[in-house]
Amino acid sequence: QELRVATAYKLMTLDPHYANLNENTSLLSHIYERLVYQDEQLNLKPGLATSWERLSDTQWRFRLRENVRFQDGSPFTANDVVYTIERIRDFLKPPSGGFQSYVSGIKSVSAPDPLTVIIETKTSAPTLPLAFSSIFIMPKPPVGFRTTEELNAETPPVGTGPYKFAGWSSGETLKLARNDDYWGGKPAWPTVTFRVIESPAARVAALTTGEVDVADAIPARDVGALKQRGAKIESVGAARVNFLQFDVASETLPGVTDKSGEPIANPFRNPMVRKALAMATDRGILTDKILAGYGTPASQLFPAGLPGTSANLVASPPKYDEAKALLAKAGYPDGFNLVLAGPAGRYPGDGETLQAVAQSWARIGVTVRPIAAPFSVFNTKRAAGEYAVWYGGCSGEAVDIMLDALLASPDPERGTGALNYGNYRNEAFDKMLARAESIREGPERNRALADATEFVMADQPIIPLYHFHHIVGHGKRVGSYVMHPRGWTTAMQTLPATE
Amino acid sequence: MALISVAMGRLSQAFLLLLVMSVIGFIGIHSVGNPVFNVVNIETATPEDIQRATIALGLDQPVWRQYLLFIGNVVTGNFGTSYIYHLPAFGLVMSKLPATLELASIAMLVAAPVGTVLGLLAGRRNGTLLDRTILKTSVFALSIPSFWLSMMLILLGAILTGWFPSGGRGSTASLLGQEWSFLTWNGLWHLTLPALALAIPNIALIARLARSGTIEVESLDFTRFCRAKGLSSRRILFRHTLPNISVPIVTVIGLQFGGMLAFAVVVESIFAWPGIGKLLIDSIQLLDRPVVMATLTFISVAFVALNALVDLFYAVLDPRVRLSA
Amino acid sequence: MKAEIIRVLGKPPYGPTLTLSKIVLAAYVLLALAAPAIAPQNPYDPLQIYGWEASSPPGTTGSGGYIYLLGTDGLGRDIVSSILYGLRISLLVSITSAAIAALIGLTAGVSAAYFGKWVDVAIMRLVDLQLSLPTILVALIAIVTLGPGIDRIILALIIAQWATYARVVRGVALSETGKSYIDAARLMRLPTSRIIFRHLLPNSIAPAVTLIPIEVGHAVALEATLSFLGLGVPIDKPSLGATVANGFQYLLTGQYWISLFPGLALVGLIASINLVGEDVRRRLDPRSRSI
Amino acid sequence: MTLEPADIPLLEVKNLGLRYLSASSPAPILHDVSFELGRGEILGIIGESGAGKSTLGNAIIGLLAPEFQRTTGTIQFDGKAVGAADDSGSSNVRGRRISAIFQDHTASLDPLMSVGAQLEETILATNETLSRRDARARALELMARVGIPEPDRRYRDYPHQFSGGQRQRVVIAIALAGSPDIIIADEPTSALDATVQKQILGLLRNLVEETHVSIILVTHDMGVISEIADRVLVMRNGRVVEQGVTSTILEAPRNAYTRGLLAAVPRLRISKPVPEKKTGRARTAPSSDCDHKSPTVTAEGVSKAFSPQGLHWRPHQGTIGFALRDVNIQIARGAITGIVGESGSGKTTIGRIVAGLDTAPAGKVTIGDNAFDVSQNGRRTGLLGRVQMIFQDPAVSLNPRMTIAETLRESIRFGAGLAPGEERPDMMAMMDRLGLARSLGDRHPHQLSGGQKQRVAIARALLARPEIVIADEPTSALDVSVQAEIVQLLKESITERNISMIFISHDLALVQDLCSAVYIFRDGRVEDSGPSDFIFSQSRNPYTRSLIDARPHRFTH
Ligand SMILES: Nc1ncnc2c1ncn2[C@@H]1O[C@H](COP(=O)(O)OP(=O)(O)OP(=O)(O)O)[C@@H](O)[C@H]1O
Ligand SMILES: Nc1ncnc2c1ncn2[C@@H]1O[C@H](COP(=O)(O)OP(=O)(O)OP(=O)(O)O)[C@@H](O)[C@H]1O
Ligand SMILES: [Mg+2]
Ligand SMILES: [Mg+2]
Repeated sequence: QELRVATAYKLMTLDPHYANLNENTSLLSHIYERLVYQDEQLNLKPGLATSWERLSDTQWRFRLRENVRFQDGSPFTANDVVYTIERIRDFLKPPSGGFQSYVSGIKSVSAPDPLTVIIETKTSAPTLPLAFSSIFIMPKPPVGFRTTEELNAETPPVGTGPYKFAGWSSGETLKLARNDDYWGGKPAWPTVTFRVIESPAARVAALTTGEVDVADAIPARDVGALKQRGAKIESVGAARVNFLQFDVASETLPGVTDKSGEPIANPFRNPMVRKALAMATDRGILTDKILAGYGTPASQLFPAGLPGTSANLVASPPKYDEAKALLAKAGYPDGFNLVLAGPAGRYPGDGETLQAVAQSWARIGVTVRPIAAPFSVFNTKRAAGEYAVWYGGCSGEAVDIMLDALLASPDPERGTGALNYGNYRNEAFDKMLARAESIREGPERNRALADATEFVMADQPIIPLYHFHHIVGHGKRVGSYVMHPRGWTTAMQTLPATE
Repeated sequence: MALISVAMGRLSQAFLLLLVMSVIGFIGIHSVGNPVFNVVNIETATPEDIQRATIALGLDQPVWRQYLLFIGNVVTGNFGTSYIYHLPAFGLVMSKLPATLELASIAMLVAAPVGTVLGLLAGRRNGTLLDRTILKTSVFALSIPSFWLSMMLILLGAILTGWFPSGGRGSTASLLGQEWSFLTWNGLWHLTLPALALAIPNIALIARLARSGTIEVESLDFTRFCRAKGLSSRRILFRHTLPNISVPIVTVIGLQFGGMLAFAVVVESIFAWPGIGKLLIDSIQLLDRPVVMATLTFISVAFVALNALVDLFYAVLDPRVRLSA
Repeated sequence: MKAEIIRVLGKPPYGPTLTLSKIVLAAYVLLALAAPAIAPQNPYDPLQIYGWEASSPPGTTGSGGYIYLLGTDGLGRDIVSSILYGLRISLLVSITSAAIAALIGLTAGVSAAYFGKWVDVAIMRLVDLQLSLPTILVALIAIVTLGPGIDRIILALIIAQWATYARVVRGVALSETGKSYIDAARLMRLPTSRIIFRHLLPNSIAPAVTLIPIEVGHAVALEATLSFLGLGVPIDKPSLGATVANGFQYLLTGQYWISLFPGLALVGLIASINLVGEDVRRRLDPRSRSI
Repeated sequence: MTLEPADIPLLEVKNLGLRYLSASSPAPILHDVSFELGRGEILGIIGESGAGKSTLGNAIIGLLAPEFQRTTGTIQFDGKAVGAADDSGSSNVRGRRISAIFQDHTASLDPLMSVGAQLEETILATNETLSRRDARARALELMARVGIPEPDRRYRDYPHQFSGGQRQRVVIAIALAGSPDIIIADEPTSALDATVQKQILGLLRNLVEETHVSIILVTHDMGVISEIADRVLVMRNGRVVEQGVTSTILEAPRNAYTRGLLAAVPRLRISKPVPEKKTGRARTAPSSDCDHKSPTVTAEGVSKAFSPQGLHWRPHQGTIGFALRDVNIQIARGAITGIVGESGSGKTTIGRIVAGLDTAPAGKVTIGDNAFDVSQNGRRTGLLGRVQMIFQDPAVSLNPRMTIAETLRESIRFGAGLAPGEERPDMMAMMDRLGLARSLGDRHPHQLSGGQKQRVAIARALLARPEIVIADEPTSALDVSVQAEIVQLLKESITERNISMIFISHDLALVQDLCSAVYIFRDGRVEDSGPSDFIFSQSRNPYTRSLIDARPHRFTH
């Protein structure tokens, strides 16, 4: 019995270390495995490593699973882990580099015995295992390192995963066959075919006609009709957030003017303005109408309930009068004009969101000109500082990683603030975050992260909008499908219907 | 009209054209944005990641130097490696060629004769019910946006009836080292709907052109003389009217065929047909410059060749027309 | 014979459709012009839109106090109003760009055929170049380098469309240039432009005239595609084409009205432009004008 | 074939009335036309240009444009009604039993099909039993019979590669191909020189004798009528004014119009050449004799060859036969210089070269003080407006999408340089002068009769006030009375405006009347030349003599 999956994820390369994009990792996780696995609650679970412990501030020990074999028959050992780390850290050259940040802090790796790996980091790394939830382990070749070209063209990729590589046509299909020797038991499907179908309409059509058993990234608006035609729908709040971000640093901003069209000083440096705008944002329209119920209003970076989130932060309905009063208090009784930028067609509901926000803000006198641009143009312009307020998206393995990237002060040394394009700087928050991150995995750390989040969100450097839901539809041949908040689509999540 | 010198002339012009095209494409993509944002995961990448990738792709160099490097590589047959797919760009484009070629060819093989015959008939019977039906149907067919037409075909041909698959290429067989769908029944079955989606507007367009041409030509003296000679209507229609209306029709066929090779994005993406048009649009949006340049080169060559063929057709058809180099 | 004469004389040549199509087209233009006065809602004014009423089916009464006759779209815009306002932009963009493109393309094509030699070569290679340049790329370059704006979109569409006319008209004009009425015109002290526009062009234009309405339709569709990619009209002021393109995603959902009605409006518009174009083409042919 | 009883006519037209449906008002074209045509009979139709002769022919064969409406009458062929445009009955008749030679021979040929193929397909369509080979043989034979030289070589040529007269003969050959019972021949010899004309008339007469074909012969040439017509029908203004046996009509016309027509026929004056002592060629007249004034136009050593058409891999070396070989001519200022000669001898070609419309590999053309290199195309801007040409095929030389008034106004405005808006008086005067009703101004060329189109072409050329006019058979489609008017007009223009003119014609009487000097062309060479009187009276060149002798005698003095 073959599993046929229509996926929006376009597998671009067979090198698992080339680019850190869901597009690649989702599909390659059939072939390759990680030391550590993130479950549906984003908690760490043993993968190829059965256990891990922190030997000192800068030292971790991983114990590896026994009797695991690669698909070519060779045994999986600590050497393969060492090889993988070195390949990412030392061998791969840019433009590949998405995984580099996970291992760049590693000073040395050693394999005292075939089933133990000792990792020494340069500085304290309390969350190192989390990093290994992203890294696929490759077998060590007899000599040297495998190049990306080799992997794409010559040698079929080999991992320890439940499915073996059977064929690939770039941007079109990935064919997989069951790995009968899989350590975790016999995988459910003898063969699996992924068809890359980027057009949502085409994915929906393929699922409707039964040409595929599973289709991912179903647009929310199609859910009703799909259900009527007999498909089953699963969904989960994504471990990510879409938000509006302000440039809070520049003196003046392009497109920001008073009501008569005269340029004004950057109003977003004033937290009251940001708060007023947040207060005037109707997230209910976004999640209920634009995302047709398949979204959760956001007030922080992860959907509440996931590790590191705060239960006190709830997205409230818009309070236009209060917002208007606050805006007046901040010195803008009449409001002002601004340009709100966003990518076109990158995230579910992105273009519509800009317009819905414009509708909301108009009610407190802030006139918004929404502009949508192709993603690449959008990025180039945002990087060049041509936008005042923009729509963005952020995802990550854990809350702290996202806080680091999005809200921590930009600091190339520490690698923080990578996505802090608004140049928001809050020393108190930076300190709270650093303290939280130094705590090891566990409730205490999570609480500290929640506190930091609450603290920073009071300042409203960004306006979290929603966590959209990953929606997957499946047909009759599939008994159940387990959603994962990271948004992966895999055969492992798919169980056949029992006759 | 010596074909050799014409061909040489065209060839040298084509090179010049490619050169101009490459400059436009290169500068164009460069001016649009920085591809590196699509290469790294912008949601997780650090500024260093971006910086390193920029240097690795040579994007930190001045454009002219990047361009010279590119041209230098192209001369040795290397269009570079796709930023996104990490495959040799030209090979990538060529791997999409069979799918595109077979889809466009089948669509045109259907559209050209059907459209021409319908148009001839309508023009011959100008003003009759048949004519009006053909005219109005073709107007309607031309007025439907192509994504609507495609969705309607999926709705009718796949979802409601289940007769045809909603997309994909189906099984393929190999010929000349490439995989082709039209060689298998299943593949042909998959080809049907997308080919129809491409063919229908072309049938309508060709029929319109043929119809109006026929009306005009049939009122000329020589067709009247043909009737006086005692030729059958059919022979007049196919041996006299048809050649005399064929210049615009063949021109349009050439243009549309080129368009289908290069720009059939809507149909390709709605029917999940992995063709060049989709690749090109994606690459432009992702600013995947090597692929864009390779695709543009292919398209230019295709258009130059198609248009040369059409020009040759003029000269073969009409002895008064000279073939220009 | 008798039937023929009745056909010729009795009624307008193609029955009532052509007259109807002219009325329809005129109605479209009028509706577009009068949109601000007659549309129940200004879909471009965020204050008049109620997001919570998004995707209401036809017949729902809205907070604005009027009934959404054809329902609302995914953002709460009244579909009737969206169509009316969108028409303005679509008509402007598509007709302007098609007209200018036709003007440029026809001139270029006829000139190429008339002058021949290097003029022909230069123009035709430019055509080849243009044909192989994807519209999206042209639009991207135009909009990124010149900034957004409707005129830039029109420019991109003109650049995208002129080549087709040039090629089609040149083919016909090549045969025409050899005829002796052109020789006669050459001998008269006619300015070259007059030979080209008064003599050569009218005799080569027929197929291009068939193309014009079709290209108007293309322009609407192209503009919609550009808008869809964020390269077209501002997203909060959608054209009819953009409204249809947005609605397209709702085609297979239960909310048919978001897609269906703007789509029908568009089909009607393009069809009537086509039919009127057909009439124009027929009138251009002197052999049928006297009828 | 046996002879039918003479009392059952093969074709009977009774009370035929036709009108033309225009947007404004229907215009009557034919009134109450009745006549009969017996088997083996040749019926000549003469009459005023625009009288409805061609329309009548079209009505008989059932190929009227849909805008024509039959108001009264019937047409019976072999006892059955024919003539409706789209009844299948007449399409069975067409080609096989009734065939036609249209007046507009150039427009009658498909420009995209070789002449041989057009003949061959007609033969195959009318004789289903023939094989392709036989059809081809038959086609070649027909081409030879109508006098196309080297039919084998020209079989694959396209219509535009033929001269006007050759095209006309191809059309005749096509009309003969189906061995029909009736041939409707509309001006079948208007573009033919006297010798070829004689040959064609002989051919027709033989056909009548051999196969008892009946011919309706529309012509302006009284000589032709007198040569072969059994009976004559005289038409004017859509009515039959007189009909009867040829000799009666020609010798004792009862109707005033007919009398006027006959009186207007130009006659050739011939005196026998004075025998000369000198042997060899009778090129006695030095060119200086014929130009009493200095020449405005000279062409020296012009040679022209057409390279083969079609596609070849390599540049082609050889050329096919020469159309012109080392031609020298001089055109005197303020005078008319005639060019006559065999059809296909290069008359049109030299005219086009002088006008700057064609190039030639060798030769020089001088116009006034400017010398031009004839091998260069498009370098004669200085000439624009100074030379006008009246093309041999007036129909194709008129822009089909411009009305007559537009065409003429354009000529006045740009040729003569009058300001826009001031053209009207000139135009009206010219149209009146040429006998063109003013109402024709709103019409398009296809709505005119052959002679009307020709007159428009003349008007266009003269209205541009040129210095030099190259008139290529400008009166071939005109009845003699109109022709006389035009001759008068030409003469006046020459003297009043000091125009120099090249007059290419087959009508020797006309040439003699108009021209001060004459060049005789044959096979691309100047065979004979000299002052008009000399050529017609004294030249002993055998070819010149044969041309003159071939002229139908009744209208020769
Ligand atoms: N398509 C048309 N529309 C309107 N009037 C026409 C049309 N064709 C011919 N006529 C008119 O009908 C009359 C008769 O035309 P016809 O061609 O039969 O004349 P004709 O006797 O053959 O003259 P000619 O000797 O000059 O050829 C003319 O006055 C002409 O202007
Ligand atoms: N485009 C061409 N290609 C090849 N041969 C041509 C072409 N034009 C003319 N000819 C040939 O050149 C010769 C001279 O043609 P031209 O038209 O000058 O003859 P003409 O004297 O005007 O004859 P007519 O009296 O029949 O009009 C003819 O034999 C003709 O077939
Ligand atoms: Mg006539
Ligand atoms: Mg001639």
